[in-house]
Amino acid sequence: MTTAKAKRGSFVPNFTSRLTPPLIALILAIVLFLLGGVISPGFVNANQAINIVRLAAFLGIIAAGQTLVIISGGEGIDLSVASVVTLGAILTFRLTDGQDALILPVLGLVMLVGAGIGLVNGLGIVFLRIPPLVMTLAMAGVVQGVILQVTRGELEGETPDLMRTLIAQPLIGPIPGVIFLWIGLGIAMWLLLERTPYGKMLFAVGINRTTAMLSGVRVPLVVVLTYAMSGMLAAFGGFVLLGFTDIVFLNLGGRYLFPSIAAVVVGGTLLSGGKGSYWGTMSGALVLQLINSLLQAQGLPEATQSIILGVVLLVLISIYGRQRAFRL
Amino acid sequence: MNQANFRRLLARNSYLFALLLLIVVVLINYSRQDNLFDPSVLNRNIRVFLPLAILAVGQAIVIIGGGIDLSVGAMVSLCNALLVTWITPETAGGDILLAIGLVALVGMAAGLLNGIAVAYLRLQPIVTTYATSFIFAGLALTILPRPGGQLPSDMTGLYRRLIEVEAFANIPIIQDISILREIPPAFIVIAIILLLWAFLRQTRLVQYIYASGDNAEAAYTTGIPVQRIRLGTYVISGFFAAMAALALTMSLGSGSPTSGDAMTLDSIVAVVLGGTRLRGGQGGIAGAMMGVVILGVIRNIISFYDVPTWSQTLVDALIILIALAGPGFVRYVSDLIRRYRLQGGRAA
Amino acid sequence: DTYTIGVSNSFVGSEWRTQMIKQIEDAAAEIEELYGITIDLVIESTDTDVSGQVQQIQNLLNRGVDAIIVNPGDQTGLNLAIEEATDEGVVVIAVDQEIGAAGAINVVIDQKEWAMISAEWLAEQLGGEGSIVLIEGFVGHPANEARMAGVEEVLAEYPGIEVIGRESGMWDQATGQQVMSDFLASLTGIDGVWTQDGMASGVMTAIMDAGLENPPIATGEARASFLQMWEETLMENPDFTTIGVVNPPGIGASGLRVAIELLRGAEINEEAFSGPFGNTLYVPIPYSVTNENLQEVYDAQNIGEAPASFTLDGIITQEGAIKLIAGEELTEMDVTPDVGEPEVEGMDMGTEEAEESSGS
Amino acid sequence: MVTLSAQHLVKRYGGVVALADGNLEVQSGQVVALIGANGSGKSTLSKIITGVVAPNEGQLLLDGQSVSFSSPLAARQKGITAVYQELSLVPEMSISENIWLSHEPMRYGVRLDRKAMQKRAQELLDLFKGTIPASLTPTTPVYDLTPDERQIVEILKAISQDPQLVIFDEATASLDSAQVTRLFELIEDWKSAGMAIVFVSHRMDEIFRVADQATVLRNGSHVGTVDIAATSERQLVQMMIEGAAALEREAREPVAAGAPIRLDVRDLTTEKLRGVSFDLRDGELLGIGGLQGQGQSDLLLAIFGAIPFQGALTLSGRRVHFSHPRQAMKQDVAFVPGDRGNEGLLLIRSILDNLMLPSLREFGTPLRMQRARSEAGAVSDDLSLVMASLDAPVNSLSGGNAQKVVIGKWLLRDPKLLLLNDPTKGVDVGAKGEFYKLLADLRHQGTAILFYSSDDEELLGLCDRVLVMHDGRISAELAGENVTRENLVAASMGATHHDASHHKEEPTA
Ligand SMILES: Nc1ncnc2c1ncn2[C@@H]1O[C@H](COP(=O)(O)OP(=O)(O)OP(=O)(O)O)[C@@H](O)[C@H]1O
Ligand SMILES: Nc1ncnc2c1ncn2[C@@H]1O[C@H](COP(=O)(O)OP(=O)(O)OP(=O)(O)O)[C@@H](O)[C@H]1O
Ligand SMILES: [Mg+2]
Ligand SMILES: [Mg+2]
Repeated sequence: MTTAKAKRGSFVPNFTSRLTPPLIALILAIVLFLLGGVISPGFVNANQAINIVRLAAFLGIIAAGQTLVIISGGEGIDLSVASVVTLGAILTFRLTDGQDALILPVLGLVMLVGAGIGLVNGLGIVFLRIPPLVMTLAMAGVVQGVILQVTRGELEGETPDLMRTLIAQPLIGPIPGVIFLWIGLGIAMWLLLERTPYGKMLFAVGINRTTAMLSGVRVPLVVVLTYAMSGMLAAFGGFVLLGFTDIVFLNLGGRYLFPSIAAVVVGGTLLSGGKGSYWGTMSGALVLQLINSLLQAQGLPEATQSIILGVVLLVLISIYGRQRAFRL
Repeated sequence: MNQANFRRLLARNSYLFALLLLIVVVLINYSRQDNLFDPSVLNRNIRVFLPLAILAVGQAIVIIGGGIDLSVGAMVSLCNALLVTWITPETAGGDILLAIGLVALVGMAAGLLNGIAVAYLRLQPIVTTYATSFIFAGLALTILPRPGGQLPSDMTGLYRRLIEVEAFANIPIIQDISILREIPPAFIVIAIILLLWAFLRQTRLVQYIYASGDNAEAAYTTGIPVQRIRLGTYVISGFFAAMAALALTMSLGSGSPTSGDAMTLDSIVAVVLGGTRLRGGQGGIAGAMMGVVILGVIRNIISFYDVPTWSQTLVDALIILIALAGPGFVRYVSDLIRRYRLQGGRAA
Repeated sequence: DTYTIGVSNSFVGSEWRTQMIKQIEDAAAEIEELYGITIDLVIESTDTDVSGQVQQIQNLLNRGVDAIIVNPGDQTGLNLAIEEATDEGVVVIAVDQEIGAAGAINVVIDQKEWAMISAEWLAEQLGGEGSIVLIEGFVGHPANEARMAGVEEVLAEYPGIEVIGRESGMWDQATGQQVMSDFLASLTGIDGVWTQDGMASGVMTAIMDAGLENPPIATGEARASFLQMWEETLMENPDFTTIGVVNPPGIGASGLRVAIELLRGAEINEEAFSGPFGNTLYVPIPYSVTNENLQEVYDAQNIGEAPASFTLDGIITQEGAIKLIAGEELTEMDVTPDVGEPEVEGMDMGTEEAEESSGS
Repeated sequence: MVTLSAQHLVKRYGGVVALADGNLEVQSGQVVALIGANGSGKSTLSKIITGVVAPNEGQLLLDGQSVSFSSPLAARQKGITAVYQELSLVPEMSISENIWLSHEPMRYGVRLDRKAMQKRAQELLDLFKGTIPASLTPTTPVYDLTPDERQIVEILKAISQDPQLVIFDEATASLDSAQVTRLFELIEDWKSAGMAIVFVSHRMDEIFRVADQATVLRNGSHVGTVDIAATSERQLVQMMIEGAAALEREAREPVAAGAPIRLDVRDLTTEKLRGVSFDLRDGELLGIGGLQGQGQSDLLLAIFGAIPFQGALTLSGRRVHFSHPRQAMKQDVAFVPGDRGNEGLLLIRSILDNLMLPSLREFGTPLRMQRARSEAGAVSDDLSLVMASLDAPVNSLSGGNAQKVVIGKWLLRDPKLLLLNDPTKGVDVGAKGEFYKLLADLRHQGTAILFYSSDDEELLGLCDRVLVMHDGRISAELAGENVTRENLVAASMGATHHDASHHKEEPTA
């Protein structure tokens, strides 16, 4: 027993003494922010900081489900998030029709619908063994198709005022509600990943499905559940995004698709699965948003921005995204 | 059929499902479009499919080698931009060939960048090529800020006009089969690629691509230069992207800085539809080409079956989903049956 | 008589496009009644790239359509496919975007002129002095380039106005909102914002979220959601001002009307053509919404009840189509806000200006 | 004639010294056994010789010339090949493609000569004729092969280009005794043909059968090289393990009379099993023997609910039919797989996470980490696990300690029925001894243990009763004084022992 106790203490130093990828990303975010101040004076101020965190929050929230799916391994990836985000926003917009009282019930329903879409993804991936990349890509098309089929492009409805108040506008001091929401989600995700059986099983499934199965983990269940959760979180992301944009449009979530993956990867989560964290994703979202804002503040032409973004991403992933060498 | 046999059958003929699916969709298309097999209609169709088909070949080779390339679309855009910048209606024959050669080199250089990052810096392929796609897209936009340019008309004509085979015109049976007398040029390109592949499949290079994609560690310890092979697959992909851009440019006659962007995901879907798994080490390019044709024919079906406007996107996606699910569904059912038998009639 | 009309649309992720399709469908029904003919609409509308749209056009050809209404997803990439169609005697009408394909006819509004109206308005509001930012659509997209050329032309006449930021909002509201948020946080002293289309809602939301004492004056758009926000804002702040210039989705329906006239044997007056490729029939820009006529438009079109995505429209009548082909000047009577709807009072058409600039 | 000499090789991985002073000398016509405990550096030394691993210090001399291989290919070109411990086969390729990978015979210099490949692959397969199924052909894909068949293909691959020097790194670990015997005959042939051979194994009897000399490593350092003929097993073990832990074995003990029947298996049938019946009592250690791949794994996996099966299972008097390991675990069944890297461990996760994995639900939501930590600490103490901390990743453990984690994670659940699938494969002598003690403790606590081992010595030494499997059936049940090497070997070959009539003969539905 004594040995076990003695070893317990080592957890904390272990955590901080090593420069883990999420930490690198976070430090990078801060450095980038300060760099922004050097390059364009006026960039570093509380207002801008809040603004950037707020914008990162939307990406971060949308990337939450993506994080889970990528950790689940098996080439796990969810390309349907963008469509589900759009669907979530459209449903909220249409069903609440501006009524504050309906926000919660509609949110419940929206998340259920998202979960249902994710469920189908999961079932196709697990039971029909369709590679996640193409399964979720096809599902993205289906969701988009359903939206068009049902709405015929006429997006009726209204955003409840309360949503804007709670999400986009300053809530406590100058800080908008979405930042608190994001922090809350961060804590929930940490609990989910590190302090629930599901979380531990998710990592197990991501690393080695045979080992997991032989240790009593119902692998298909965990995987299907993970995709369902990704769908649910994406729909939630759509809900939150609506609080920001106030109105919906057919392509609302489109711009978040690849950034949601990039945020996860920049945050140090392995694309091969089994290793990662949501706070890494949060740092990743901050880094991406900062790069974006920094480039924007320079007033560079579109083409140059694109090239710089590509190079910066390459440099970022080469800091810690490297795979094992063959020859040791 | 038991699972091992089934798996073996699939492994030997990874494109079996794709072939079956191809026949089915073509028949469905044909049932509403009687002129589908007219040489001119066939030509119109196949010349639209060709750029993606060529691109999917490169994508398939990267995927077989254990990678993935999300930058192929941006490479097409870049090469398309270069082609219309370097070739104008006044450009002479020799200079056209020079321009094409240079563009091929640019494609290969872009592939080289991907390859170095993935094979030697050991970065994860998906994010690496996602990142480089921004670089290529930015370059395309720098070179060709707005759509434009024009190819010489004999160059576009070469791509568009049926090739009449005079020699066949008098041979009894052949003269009745119009498609053998009038051959779409795209067919010839596809035939050349398939023949070339059939030859390459028997070389060490391709053998090593399969081995590296299947089990890189094992391949390395066996003495295969896995990193060089990986690099090679990306360079090949870059080359095919340049060729796809050439086909696209000849097909459209002009250029746009975003012309290829949408082709990336399509190329991956086509590869998977063609029976190549994304984990690598298995599959082939014939399947990928079939996948491209399947995707294209689905669009024809939507058109000729008068699918209501607001349902077109849904129907398109659903058919693709069903096509993707096909092999898995058969496997799942055969698994269930096997389990059921094994448990003496008890459900699993 | 039966006419088979193909429609090719390569982008469905936009309400503007879906409204365009719907107006075409409605207009077809109306024309059928008007002339006692049958119109077979074959609509191809999915998200696809240039090759995909080439395939759409080819399929329409293979189905033997009489005319094709195409909203080109690429300015030059469809030319060969379209020329193949016109060679076969098919009437091809390009709407929304001008293309140079031989034999094709463009039925569009003048995008440059369209942008100049709001740029001019902004410059006047600022009294010719101040710092502004520009938030544009897809860089390299022909419509965007035409519009920005118009903006630059206007600004050249106001040396007192300085452009301190220019960024793409990707023609999407959320990006527009984000770009504006970034501008507000990193640039000081923004007096005005020139933006366009859906991004305007995002820009306005960003400005309001920032809670500034002296918010910049921004151009707006003519979409229900924006007008609703506008009206609400006015109630709290009567000094608020913006402008929405109508960019009509009904251009597709206008194109259909022209196509039908041509199929019925009307001869185009070559004098009517103008534009960069000499094959354009400019449809007048319907009107602009400003504080002056906001309430009028609001009530007449029942904006309060309209879906947020509804865009104010302007479609030429069949009469108007005949005049357009004949090269005659269109009057207010020739443009309706919706298929079959009566004209709105207070519609201030920019016909003369449009004609002027396109004639150059 | 070739002489290879490795001198003072050092290999460090970060702070870990995998090889501190690796020395080895081997020449044509000689078999040198390279032995040492788990983690003593045998594989590292082998991989340096074949160019897979780059040494930090030291040198390699080939015929007195200093050489350095920058890749496996470079070593191959000098006629040095190896059978690696972690097999290096490409599953989607056929046997012949694998054998010739990287030195394919070519036609016209550009095309693979598939005919020649297959013809020569068949000749190579014929070397093991009789010990592998006749159904194996050069075109059989490798993913269809059993572990022993893969091992044989790996051996054929290594010798396919007539190397001067071959290293067999635990190449017999997955082979059954007939295959080992055949391999040893072949080694004699190769040796007399002038090949130099390095032979790594944890099985003492094999070393004494095949080797001329033994080079011993301990903690990465060369301890000595001895002539096998002049050395005893005990001396070798002493060289390998400091403090000379004896190769003790728990005496076989009969099961307590009247112990209740824990598991009753009737007519168990799977794809590989053709009606297997037996029972197992509390506190009994029941061995399963036989050649590789006779259905032993299927038997254990089926009982554990990991593969579908047909037949009747009765656990403590209750009929059960598990369709997932989870259900079996709820009935206190535990399963220790043989392949710990691929089936037993989450290599990059912490020791704590690995130990907790089967018991996650016991710790509730949110997980009570304190309790998990103390329970895991207790188990690791019981097993005297050598580790930095419970939070260290499992892949930082040596092989023997990692295997303890695989067992430890089940001890957290107090299993009543323990299924063991060749758990000591590749485990060194010292760790094996501890493991046997643990088994004894468990059975004294009343745990019923079903124990498959590919090591006949182990079964003979530990088990009171041994079921010998052949071709999906129990060909013999050996008990008491019948548990002898002769009976075991005979039954392994398919001879039916008189005791074997235990199971029912009725055909399955
Ligand atoms: N992959 C690895 N990465 C980092 N450290 C490792 C790795 N493998 C082993 N080690 C460390 O190297 C050290 C030596 O391991 P080794 O296997 O020699 O131990 P050992 O005492 O021989 O164990 P055993 O009793 O199981 O034979 C151990 O402390 C182990 O933690
Ligand atoms: N890639 C690696 N990274 C870190 N440590 C390693 C690595 N490979 C081996 N080691 C460590 O180096 C030491 C020697 O390992 P090696 O595999 O050579 O031992 P071995 O004698 O072959 O053991 P076994 O009998 O278990 O096969 C061990 O402590 C091992 O854990
Ligand atoms: Mg050890
Ligand atoms: Mg070893």
